[in-house]
Amino acid sequence: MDAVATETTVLVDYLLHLGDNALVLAQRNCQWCGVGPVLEEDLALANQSLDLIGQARLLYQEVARLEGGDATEDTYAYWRDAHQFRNYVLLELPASLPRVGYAQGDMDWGVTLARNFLYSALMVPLWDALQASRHEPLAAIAAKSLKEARYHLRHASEWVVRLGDGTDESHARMQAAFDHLMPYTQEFWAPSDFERAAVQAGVGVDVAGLRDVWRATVAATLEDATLRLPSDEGYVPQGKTGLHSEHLSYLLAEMQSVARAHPGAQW
Amino acid sequence: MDAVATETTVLVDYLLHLGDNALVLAQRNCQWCGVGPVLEEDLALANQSLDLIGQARLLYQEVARLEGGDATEDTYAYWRDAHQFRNYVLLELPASLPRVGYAQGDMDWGVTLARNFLYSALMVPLWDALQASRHEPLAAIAAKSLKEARYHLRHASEWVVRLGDGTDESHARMQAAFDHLMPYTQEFWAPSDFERAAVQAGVGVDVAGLRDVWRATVAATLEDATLRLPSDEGYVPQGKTGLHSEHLSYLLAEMQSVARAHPGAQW
Amino acid sequence: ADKLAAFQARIDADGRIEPQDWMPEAYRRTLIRQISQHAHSEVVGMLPEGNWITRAPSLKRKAILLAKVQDEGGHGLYLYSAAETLGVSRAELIEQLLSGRAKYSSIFNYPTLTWADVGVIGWLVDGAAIMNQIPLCRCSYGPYARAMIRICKEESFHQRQGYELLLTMMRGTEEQRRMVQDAVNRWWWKCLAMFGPPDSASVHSEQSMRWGIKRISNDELRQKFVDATVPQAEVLGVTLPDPKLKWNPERGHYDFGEIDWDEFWRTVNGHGPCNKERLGTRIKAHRDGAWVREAALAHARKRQARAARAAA
Amino acid sequence: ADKLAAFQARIDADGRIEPQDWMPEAYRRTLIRQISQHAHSEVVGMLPEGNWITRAPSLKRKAILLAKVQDEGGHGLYLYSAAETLGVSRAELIEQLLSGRAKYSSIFNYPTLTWADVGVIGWLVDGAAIMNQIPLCRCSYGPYARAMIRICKEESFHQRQGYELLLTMMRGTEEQRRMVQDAVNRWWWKCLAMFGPPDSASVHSEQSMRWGIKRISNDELRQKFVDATVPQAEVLGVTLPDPKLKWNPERGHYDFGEIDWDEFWRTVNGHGPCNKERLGTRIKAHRDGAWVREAALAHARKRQARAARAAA
Repeated sequence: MDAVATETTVLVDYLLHLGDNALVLAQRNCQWCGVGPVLEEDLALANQSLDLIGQARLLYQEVARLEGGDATEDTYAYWRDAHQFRNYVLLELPASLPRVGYAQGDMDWGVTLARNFLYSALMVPLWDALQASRHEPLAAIAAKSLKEARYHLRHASEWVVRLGDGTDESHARMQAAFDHLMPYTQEFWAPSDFERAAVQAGVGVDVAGLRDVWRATVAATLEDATLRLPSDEGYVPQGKTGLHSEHLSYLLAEMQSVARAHPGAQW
Repeated sequence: MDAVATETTVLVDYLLHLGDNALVLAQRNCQWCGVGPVLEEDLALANQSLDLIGQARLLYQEVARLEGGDATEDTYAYWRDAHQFRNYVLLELPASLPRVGYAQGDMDWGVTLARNFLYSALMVPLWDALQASRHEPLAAIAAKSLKEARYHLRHASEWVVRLGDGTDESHARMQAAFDHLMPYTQEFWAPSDFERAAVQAGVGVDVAGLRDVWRATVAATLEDATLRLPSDEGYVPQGKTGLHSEHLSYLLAEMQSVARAHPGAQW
Repeated sequence: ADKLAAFQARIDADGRIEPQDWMPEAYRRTLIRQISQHAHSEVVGMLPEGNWITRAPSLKRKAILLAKVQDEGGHGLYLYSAAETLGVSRAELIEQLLSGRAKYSSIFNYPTLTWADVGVIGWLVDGAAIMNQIPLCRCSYGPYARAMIRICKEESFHQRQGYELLLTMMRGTEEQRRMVQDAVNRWWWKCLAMFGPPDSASVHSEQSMRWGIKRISNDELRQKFVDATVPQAEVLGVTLPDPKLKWNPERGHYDFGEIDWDEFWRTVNGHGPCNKERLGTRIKAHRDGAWVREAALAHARKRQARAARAAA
Repeated sequence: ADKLAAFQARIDADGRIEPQDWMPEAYRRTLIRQISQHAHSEVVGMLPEGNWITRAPSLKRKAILLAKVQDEGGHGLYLYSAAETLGVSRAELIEQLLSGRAKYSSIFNYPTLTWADVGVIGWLVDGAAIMNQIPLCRCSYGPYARAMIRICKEESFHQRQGYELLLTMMRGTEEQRRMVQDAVNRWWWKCLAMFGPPDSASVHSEQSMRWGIKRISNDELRQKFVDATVPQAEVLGVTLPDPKLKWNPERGHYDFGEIDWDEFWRTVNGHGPCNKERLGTRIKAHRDGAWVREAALAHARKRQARAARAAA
């Protein structure tokens, strides 16, 4: 493979990783539409899902442009299988405490908010740094996404504090949510090959370098929330490289079902 | 259309109806595998699902034979969409109290057992009568299925009694389950065109004629279970004609996802 | 009696009644019932369309649908606020919905069975809703009228999006066209029933007309809807499932068949295909969300107490 | 001391210890631990494969898989029964599992990511399990030995079915072959680790050998497994993911690379990819099923009381 092709591959993987993160989290958060704890929050979560779908579309469009051919944004959302998705495993988990994929149950709003918080606390500094990407289309997407991520972070932080420092029940639920999710954040800091290459090429950001900022945000908010900062020890997920949990294939089966039932159709 | 073609169409629809009932209920009951209330019941439910899958396979195989061409049993299970399925709506409902399709939640074992009871209380007299079908392959399938349905009915009846006449909580849950499910049984008695035609051709059974037997079974068991026989008033579902609830498309999206991701593959 | 005369005079002069104004108790009650029913309809109406968000067949359509359902939630919020100006709390209204005492539009008791339903709901259901709602923009009660102006604007946008979705599908594969026709077949008659019982059988109408809450009769609105929709169906290339549907040059309107009012009333009275699922879902969402609402309240109290201590 | 000598003599003579026989407390405890751990493994092992029942790509495979998972549940039942003969109740054993005090086979802490995993679990995981279990058919404790005979027979059947599933996929499309190879890559090393730590590091083995509970060492069994599996992999047409894997004519065995024991121990100690999900699912199932078990008990008591009254 020549140098240009390799660089494109790296960029494609990197953009897909960012796009898949956005799409998969949007898909999970969409599941709250119409069934949230209070109407205002249905709207807030829908709004954030719209932001995330918007981010995914821009990123996939850029991938389609780079790859050329017949690919469109929808090619990446609807016609890839689980092992081709590059999102963090954190984002594909159901909104519930640990449970195997087919034993679905009630959703837990605490898990949803804790996840939004952990993810957007990363995305604020990450989009911020990506504004300096040498790949200008990515820098532009980063600038737009940064504003959205800041709002997502503010929203999630406020809820983490409210629920952590609310009732005994809400405190216990939020602590359980963070205990459950925290180990999955290790995936942020374990760079994949394409991330390393993207950093080297000046198009990506060294996420491990954002760890201190992230920890400071998380520690401060959890303290405000009277929550214990849980250990992040445990299995290091590798969703970025296509090695997912058992949950993603269910999410995709549902998401892709209509599109795949009508190959080639326009919508 | 000539007479033979019409008769085949009627028979195909009739066999698909019976096969879809079996497959869709098996799929719902499979979801308990590994997560039932007690290990023996995991096995019992798996066993019944196996019976039902076996029934569906025989019925689909017969349809494939009648239709000829490349069709196999899997054509009917994996390559039809929701509106082409002819099962009772009762059987596609999730194992929970009323809730829209995308707001999935915890499964309720009482709903599962109540449904198995209501369905097998119909299938025992129905398979029994179908042993006299003029279509011999169907008569043979009926003879085999009758034995299975008798076991399913006994199993479900015992649990209905146990749970109805158990604790206050179990009594309330079973009553709620029957209150929820009973109106869906009206679909049994409202004959579709293909059922009428199948009766006329001597291949099918007039299900409405089984209503008294069914009601006697249900009334007796519910009395044993100290449960109130709920009204079956309400909307009359029409799953048999392809008009389903919002739940079936989710069930099929999951069930068909692997097969449809690999068109033409052998397994 | 003076106050009543002044009130009626204001209405007759096409003026607006505002929250602080005197109003007859029956007017207040009628409005609370109507506005809250409308708010509940928006919220329950999120469910049938919400059913397809996770499965939208393209990212663009997913975004459009999600934005639309979000708008419906927003309409619910405006309307609850408008109702609150009449001295009732949102919590009370929700309690009425969940206990079954308050109604919501019966159209949401039918299932959305394919992706085409999303388009047909936009085109026909929102179309019928707009037809019903445009006169409400001139409703005598100010807050309601203003909420309706905003809502109607957004609904028209949704209706165009729904129609455009269907146009795209009708230009597509045979199976896509079949889905659209099937959805139209299932929704058409339900949409005609959305205008309510025939004028001859309508109970509340006369008083509502006098109060400037209702301005056009059910049958008139229904006819307007049919007249507007038939040409759109022709452009789209779908058949409306009514053999009696036919232009009547004498009346200058389309004639159409008889609505199955028995089916309509069965559904209104709880026996539609999805009544229990819609309400069951709202009840469960409300119950499952109780700990969140309680925590938010507890946290707000804690903050208040801390602020009070800091100020002391 | 007499009893102990007689006990050891029976074992040395390859006789069986039966429930009513005297046995040393440590022997009893060791067996309870091992049999219940085995039972728990069968029950937890239903989950990774259960993950694909609803999605099996053909009805035949769906039936085979469901029957297989059902067999595993059945094995769990035999084994709980065998453990109960040692004076412990199933409820106690389940409590130990759910509280995390009892272990289950760590292989079930890895995810099943595609349909090919179902085949590879049959071929490799069941294959390794059988290799471990065949010697247990001659275990000194009668009820355990007899349960193992039945279990091994069924497991061999499952293994052949798994292999046949993979053969079919390898004859299929390129994507099917990719799935099989990917699954083999993910499971191979985990299966080698199933035989437990190297003999040099194994703690319980010596005493278990003396008691006739364990008969062949971990490393010997592992070697047997590798030797048996390599030719099967060749027939299948998959590559085992070990560059050091090579026939050693001097040893008359295959040499193979180093197992990542750190990863193994991390998973055993709770930090595998699915530990929390597996246990969380069992805990939730048990909790959700409590009302059913309580009702069954209450009903049985009522019947008993009625029967007693009738008899009086």
